[in-house]
Amino acid sequence: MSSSSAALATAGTAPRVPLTKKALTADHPTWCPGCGDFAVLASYYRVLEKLQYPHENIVTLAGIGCSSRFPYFVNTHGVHYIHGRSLPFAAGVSLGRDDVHVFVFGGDGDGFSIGGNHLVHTGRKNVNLTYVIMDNFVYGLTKKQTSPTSPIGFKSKTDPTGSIDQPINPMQTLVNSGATFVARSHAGQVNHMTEMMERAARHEGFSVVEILSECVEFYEGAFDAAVPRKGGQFRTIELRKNDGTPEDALRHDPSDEVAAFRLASEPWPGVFGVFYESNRPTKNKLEAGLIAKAREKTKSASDLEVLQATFRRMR
Amino acid sequence: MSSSSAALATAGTAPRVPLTKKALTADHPTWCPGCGDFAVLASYYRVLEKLQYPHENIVTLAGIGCSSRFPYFVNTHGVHYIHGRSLPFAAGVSLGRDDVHVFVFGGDGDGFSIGGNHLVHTGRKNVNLTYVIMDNFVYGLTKKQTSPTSPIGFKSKTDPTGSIDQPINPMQTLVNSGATFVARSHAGQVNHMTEMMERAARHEGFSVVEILSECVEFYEGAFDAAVPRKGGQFRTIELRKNDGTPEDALRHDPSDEVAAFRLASEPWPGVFGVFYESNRPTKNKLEAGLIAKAREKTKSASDLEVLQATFRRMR
Amino acid sequence: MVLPATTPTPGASPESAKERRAVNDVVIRLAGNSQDGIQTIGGFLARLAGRSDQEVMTYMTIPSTISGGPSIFQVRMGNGDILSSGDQADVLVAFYQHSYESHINSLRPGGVLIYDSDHVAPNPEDRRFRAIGIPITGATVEAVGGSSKDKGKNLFVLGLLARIFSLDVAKIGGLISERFGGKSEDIVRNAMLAFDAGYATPADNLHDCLYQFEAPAVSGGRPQITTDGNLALTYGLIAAGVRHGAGYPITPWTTVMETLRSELGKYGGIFVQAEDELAAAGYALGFAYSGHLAVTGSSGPGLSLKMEALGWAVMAEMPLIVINVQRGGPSTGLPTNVEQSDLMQAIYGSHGDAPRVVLAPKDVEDCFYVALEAGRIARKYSTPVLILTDQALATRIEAFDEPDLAKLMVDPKPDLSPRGADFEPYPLDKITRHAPPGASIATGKYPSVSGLEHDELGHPTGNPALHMKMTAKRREKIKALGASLPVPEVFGDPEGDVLIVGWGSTWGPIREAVGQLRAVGTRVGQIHLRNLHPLPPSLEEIFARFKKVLVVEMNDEGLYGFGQLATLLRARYSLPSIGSLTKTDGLTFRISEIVNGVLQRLGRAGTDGGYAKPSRI
Amino acid sequence: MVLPATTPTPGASPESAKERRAVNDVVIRLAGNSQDGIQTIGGFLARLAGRSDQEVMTYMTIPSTISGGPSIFQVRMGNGDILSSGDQADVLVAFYQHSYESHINSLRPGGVLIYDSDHVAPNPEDRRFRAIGIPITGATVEAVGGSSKDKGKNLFVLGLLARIFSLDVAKIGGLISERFGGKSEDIVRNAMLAFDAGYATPADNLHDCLYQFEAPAVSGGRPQITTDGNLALTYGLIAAGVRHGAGYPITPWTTVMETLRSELGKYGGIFVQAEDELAAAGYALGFAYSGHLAVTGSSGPGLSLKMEALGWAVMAEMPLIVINVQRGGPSTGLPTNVEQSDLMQAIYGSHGDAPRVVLAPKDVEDCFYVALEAGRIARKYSTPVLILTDQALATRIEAFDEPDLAKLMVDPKPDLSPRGADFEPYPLDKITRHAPPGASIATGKYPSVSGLEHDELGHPTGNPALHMKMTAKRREKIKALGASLPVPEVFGDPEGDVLIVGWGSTWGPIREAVGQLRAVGTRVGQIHLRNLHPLPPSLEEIFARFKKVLVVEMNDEGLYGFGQLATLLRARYSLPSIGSLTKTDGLTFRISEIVNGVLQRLGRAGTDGGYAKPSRI
Ligand SMILES: Cc1ncc(C[n+]2csc(CCOP(=O)(O)OP(=O)(O)O)c2C)c(N)n1
Ligand SMILES: Cc1ncc(C[n+]2csc(CCOP(=O)(O)OP(=O)(O)O)c2C)c(N)n1
Ligand code: SF4
Ligand code: SF4
Ligand SMILES: [Mg+2]
Ligand SMILES: [Mg+2]
Repeated sequence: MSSSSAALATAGTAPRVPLTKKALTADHPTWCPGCGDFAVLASYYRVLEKLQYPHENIVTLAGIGCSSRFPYFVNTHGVHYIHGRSLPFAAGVSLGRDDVHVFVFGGDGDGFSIGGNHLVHTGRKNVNLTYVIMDNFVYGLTKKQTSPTSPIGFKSKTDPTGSIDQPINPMQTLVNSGATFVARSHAGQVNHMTEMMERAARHEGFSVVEILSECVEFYEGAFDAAVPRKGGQFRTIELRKNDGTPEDALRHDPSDEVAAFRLASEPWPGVFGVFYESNRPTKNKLEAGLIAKAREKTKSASDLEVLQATFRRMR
Repeated sequence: MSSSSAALATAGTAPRVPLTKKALTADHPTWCPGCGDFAVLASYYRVLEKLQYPHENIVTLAGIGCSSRFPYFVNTHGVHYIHGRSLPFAAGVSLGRDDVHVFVFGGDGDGFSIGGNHLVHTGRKNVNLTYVIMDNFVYGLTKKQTSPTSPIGFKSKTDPTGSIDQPINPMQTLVNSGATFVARSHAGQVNHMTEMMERAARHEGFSVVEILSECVEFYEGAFDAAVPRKGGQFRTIELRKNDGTPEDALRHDPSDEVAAFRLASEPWPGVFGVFYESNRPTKNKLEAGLIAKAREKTKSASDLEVLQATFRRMR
Repeated sequence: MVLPATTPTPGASPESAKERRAVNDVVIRLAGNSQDGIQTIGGFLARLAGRSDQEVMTYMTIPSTISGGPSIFQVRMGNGDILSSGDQADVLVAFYQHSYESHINSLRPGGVLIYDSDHVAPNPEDRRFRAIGIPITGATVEAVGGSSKDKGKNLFVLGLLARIFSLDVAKIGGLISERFGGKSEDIVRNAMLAFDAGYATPADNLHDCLYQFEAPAVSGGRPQITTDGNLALTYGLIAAGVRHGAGYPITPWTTVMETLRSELGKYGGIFVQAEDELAAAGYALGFAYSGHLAVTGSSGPGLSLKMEALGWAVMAEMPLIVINVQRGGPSTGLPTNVEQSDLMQAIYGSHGDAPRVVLAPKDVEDCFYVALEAGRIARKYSTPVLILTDQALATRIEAFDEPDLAKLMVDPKPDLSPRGADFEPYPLDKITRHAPPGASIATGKYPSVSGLEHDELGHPTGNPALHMKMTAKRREKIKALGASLPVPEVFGDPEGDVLIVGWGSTWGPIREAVGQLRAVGTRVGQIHLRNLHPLPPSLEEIFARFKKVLVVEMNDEGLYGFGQLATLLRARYSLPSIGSLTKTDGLTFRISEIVNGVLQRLGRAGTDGGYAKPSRI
Repeated sequence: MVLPATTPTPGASPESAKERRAVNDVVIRLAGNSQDGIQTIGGFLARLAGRSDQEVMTYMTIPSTISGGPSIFQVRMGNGDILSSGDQADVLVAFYQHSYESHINSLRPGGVLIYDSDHVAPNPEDRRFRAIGIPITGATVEAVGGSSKDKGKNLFVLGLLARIFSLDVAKIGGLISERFGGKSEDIVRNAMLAFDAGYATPADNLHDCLYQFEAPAVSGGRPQITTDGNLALTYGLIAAGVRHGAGYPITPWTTVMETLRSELGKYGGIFVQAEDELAAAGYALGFAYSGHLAVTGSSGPGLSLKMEALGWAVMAEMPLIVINVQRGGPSTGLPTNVEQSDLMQAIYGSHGDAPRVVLAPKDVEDCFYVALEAGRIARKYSTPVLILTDQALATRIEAFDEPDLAKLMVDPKPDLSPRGADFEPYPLDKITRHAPPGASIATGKYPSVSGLEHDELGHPTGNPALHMKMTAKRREKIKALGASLPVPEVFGDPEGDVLIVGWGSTWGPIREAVGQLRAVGTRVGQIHLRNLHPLPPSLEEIFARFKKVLVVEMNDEGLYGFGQLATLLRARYSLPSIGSLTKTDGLTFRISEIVNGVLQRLGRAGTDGGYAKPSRI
């Protein structure tokens, strides 16, 4: 989601007080103690504090899931929609109101299972919004069923002897979706996560961050392989600097879709950082262009005049 | 879909007469004269004639669309389901009956728009069936709306000044879906198309063929760039032979997902042939494995005995 | 465009008015293949009627194969109230033998059969009609020249009809040039060549079948417009302030979305073609949440896919207009036929107690006004409003007074004004008024909009008392709307034997049937419900004035013998006098079906179409 | 497992039976946090009752936060018909101060309050109850040892209750070892240590509150099983021959699908977790088409997503069992509460005229049998059958006679026999019997199964007469089922003041209410409908024998004052005597709510719970 969309001047004339974490905090989260989602929430506060958007112009949306309870825990305009369909709703908000900043939060089930198709189509349309997927490799809210990111062998209530369906590859799926900013982070790496979320928020277009966020209740230790203090490795992506040095050729070029797809095929736990970034025009801009063209044709006639002219043609 | 699934012995004892095109022909197609779909139908007859499956063990399924009228034009067991949902239905038939051969036909709207998510999930599950997408870059049955494969600028009734949303890349989408056989052909190239469909049919697992099939009514000339006699180019993929020659390294390795993804990024009209092929276990096999394990545990007790034992535990 | 010189001067028809027989209204059925462009000339005739201050109504069928095929277009035009496209045709134009065979029995005895003698050989034994054979194909080819083959047959026939009915040639020329204006000069010229050739058919060949429409009653002052139901509805939405929406194509809803997609840009709005109907509902609700009056729509199958989203809209109390252009069901059903079988779903299709508003327009003109009413209700009651139109209305062309847009047009912009400290999205004692994003809240506490049961601020609650109160809140606002609705007017007898209750596109045929029934001495009244949920007040008193209440609708009699509206009315009023007249053949009601149905229920013999039909030709 | 030596010998309770007061049935409410394992011991008590040929019914709440929180588990056990989990508790066990405060008013005056004196300080002024403070936390820690902290409190309480009610310690030991048997030895030992410590609580500390259940009536011969509604339903499906199905998780449906997923393999079957509910319906229909008896299911929101697929199943005439474990609606609603608000959707949720079958089980036992009935109907009438159960039934534990599986179990395999030359999938004069793939057809002409309107062979048609006939075919088979159904039995007075009509899980509370109402001199009867669509025959005659018909259901009164079943009954019978008693607080009916509702409608004052409640403790 872009910071470039001009904020509509709103009524108040008093100088704005800075937006603080305190002002952003709402209900106490109902998550289990230790759930990775707390850290994501904390990062979101930090990003909003950095961005200092007008408070009333921030919208936090979600579908259904533990992670999708997000909107209740942030004091912004908030929407708790239905399971798997948050993206079309959010896209409607973004296209309807270019002055607001749209953030969507959700889980792996919400985003990749029931909502998988909306991801692809919001992606190819490049609607200007930021989407954070809190991936815990499991269905949390419904208490431990296999999710489309659960690894083969994971023992859940729907796969008591271990799951057998090949999971999707989230990064490959996102790169293929047409999203113009695709990044990956880990809820245990607060600074990295905050940086990714901030970059996503500043990106103009459809930006997605997958954050590995542990479900301590139903999939403890799922991401230990990426946690250094548990003996894992948190490998980050070095991005190309275009400085002409020979080392630079080895660095990742985030505008290269095929390279991003290849990077996403690295074995578990893979790498973290920005996989893909491009600046294809957003649907917001393209639709604004259609409007401008149409209005040029009607010579910016008023709505009433346009409709009257149409009726005259039906005489 | 695999030819290896054992055909259940069916009642008749008389030697089977060979399955002919004549026996396979049903209602006269209601397609517009010149529609590419006629050629696809002709190829399907040819493939079935080659495969010589028992007539009663062939199932032809579809969703809704011009292309999805297919089941009425083939004299096999046939299902005309609802728009975009043919794959889960077909997967149910495949998993329910390992002795039948499941073929699904549909359009680009049916498969990539409303049905896009089912494609990905049937793919990752690798359900044993063959899916043919008759891609005409337009909604035919509903008379010329933009489809998810319509190129930017295409003038349809929903984009009278030219479409603006970036289309999906069908081959990249299919490669990413987890399908274990992915090929591309053109309805004007009957031999190539028949070969691709036959290979797909013989593949064990989820096999998909995208066939460019022109809608002469609403998108005439869409695929001329791939038609040699219209000045276009029909470039086919050379597959690796593993013959140790240096040329061979330049040929395409269909087991390489990233290479397939790269191949799919070639500019329009791209290349034709097998993009991807692998032999990951099918869900059919994996589920059969779960059943075998469960039956081992119950010592193959009868259904009644198993349920009685369960009830005893609830006393 | 300057009309080619061969065209006769406007008004100067080759025969003078006194050689012609006067007619009041006429039903013309054009039967051919959809490829022949019969819709085009049918449309011209309808438009011409509108421009001549005549009434008009059309009816068409859509071929069932993709490549086209047999198809009809029927126009009824003339003076007086034209309420249906007519049970029987006065004139049948048959392009092919199959057209002749399929439709000859829909021509009323004494009517005129015009056939293309190059393709049709009528049964010489059949003396019921006056048959006029014209070599339509040959004459067109001759007139236009070889290259275009028989393209233009339709315009030849239009010329022929202009000659027969002494139509206003100048106006037709205008219509032709408007229609083909954007295309090459050749096309316009060929069209006029074909038209002129048809018009030039010698009177002798027409066996004296020449007519003249009676002068129309003085016009209502406003010019007439001629359009179909889907367009009227679409422009009604725009007049109601809709600037945003989303949909997915499906017949017969598609033309609404296509028109919105191409028109809304002019108004600064956006219409999104979504990936499916679930997404379309999501986009529309996102637009609505962001402060706009938004629309989504579909036909049957697509509505079934929106049921979850609509339930959310009820729970979250989000204003939204939802269109269902009904077609034959269930499932994929009969996509190009008409049915009114989605009423129960409109009211009860979502899980849980999810009360919402359902409206239905009665004719093409009402399609425009019902959209305005839907917008008013959606905004005032912060609720989804479903409009049930149907395939027959969608494609039917009618002429009606041009609406006074300057008075009617609404333009609701998002209300971004700051909200006071007492702001709550879900107050228990008031109707919900959402604060869209961009609106600041004095307390600094921002609202949640939620599909979970919630408290006044939109935060989730499992509190039993609150669920009861919020359920009541959602119910009571809809009841308040119900109480505020106008009592439906009774047409015909204010009390008597039978009250016919209808809804939606059956209005015209029912009204004509009431006229015919009263003419044969039955005491019959009619009310037509536009508000289906909630129902308007005082129906009980109206029902009480009639011995029988007969609900006429195009759906199935159901397990217990009642159509869908009949079921609703019986449930509310538990009056055993409420009965049902239903049918499920995918076609609009013929007047005779209603007349006979009523007579039968009154224990009288039905008529065979032989009752008081005003003679026309 | 050998019980640890400290355990008293079975049957030899420390006090002899005559020191104990006899009780018939008892309601025990355990109030704590969900993390304390109160469900576990509640479950043990229920299971114990079942194994002791007692009746039992439980009730629980689910905490609304993900991490757990306040929660109750209530067990009613004893002799005689136990039809509800009880309005008021006889014994309340309060683990925390918040438990005490939230639940003390649900303890009936004179009841026993047991509280953890380490956490709870009851109001000393409140003399309504007998209060027994036990240092539950401390005593558990002491008994089990430091490392496990206060884990085991629940088993301590179980021991305490065993002591108070002289429960069968050997049987409980068996239950504990079965439950924890798979885990480490430590766990079992610790559990027994805690249990024994509770059991060893000195009688003095219990203030003489010692009881003994009366001997149960002679058992019905078959052993009792104890289970919840979702499990009973699941095993009913298996008994009915279901070997294939698909679903997507949602509370409270999930445990059905989890159990099917883990069980079906043993029967050679497959259950697929699909990507969403639309896909799940597709898989299930694919299984059905391929010749199997298949199931799909969900709760409210998921059902809204299946409406299009279910419409196809009606049109294509495909047998299918569809489960809806109802929860509070609309939209996401109250996911962990109960409601019966999806009835209208079950019948009317799909577009078009799509008649299908709807059944509802009345208690846990009936969950098993209704699944068998659904399978029978689906196969016999080639139709989708919806089963409406609900959140209360899903999680409620009851004991009932073990079904005679050898007699009941059905195993329909795909019928692949060749079909004769007269085979048609959609004959107009017979019920559809599909030929699955693999079945050869003598004519060599293979059938299409279609969601378009079709002819007898399944090929699409737009023929008006055929649409009418096929619509009738789909309607008439459901009517035939209706006509074949048994007339519901009237319980209580066969005629009189009020007939209470219910459906689903309200059966128990209604029956108890009828008992109480008759005890205070009201002439009340009860019928409980298992077949909601089509309705069974002869209801009209039954209704006519009562002055009022009161439909009791857990949903909203709607715009016109009637709940959903009441609406259906009024529509069918148009009897003004049919009224409604509804509520939407997300909780099961209390008996007093029904009793008072009836008395009020009879113009008598309600009782305040002070009516004829049989004294127990
Ligand atoms: C239509 C619908 N289907 C199913 C559900 C039940 N449901 C709620 S959340 C959820 C999945 C939760 O998993 P995920 O999206 O990964 O979120 P998490 O809880 O793990 O954060 C499901 C299946 C629902 N609310 N609505
Ligand atoms: C739920 C639903 N939505 C929409 C439709 C209408 N519809 C039928 S086919 C179709 C798309 C056709 O395009 P495609 O799948 O590309 O097939 P084609 O006709 O081009 O072969 C649509 C939108 C429908 N039948 N059902
Ligand atoms: S269940 Fe898992 S995802 Fe949900 S709140 Fe608890 S730890 Fe977090
Ligand atoms: S509309 Fe297009 S896709 Fe459909 S039958 Fe005609 S040519 Fe083929
Ligand atoms: Mg998850
Ligand atoms: Mg297409």
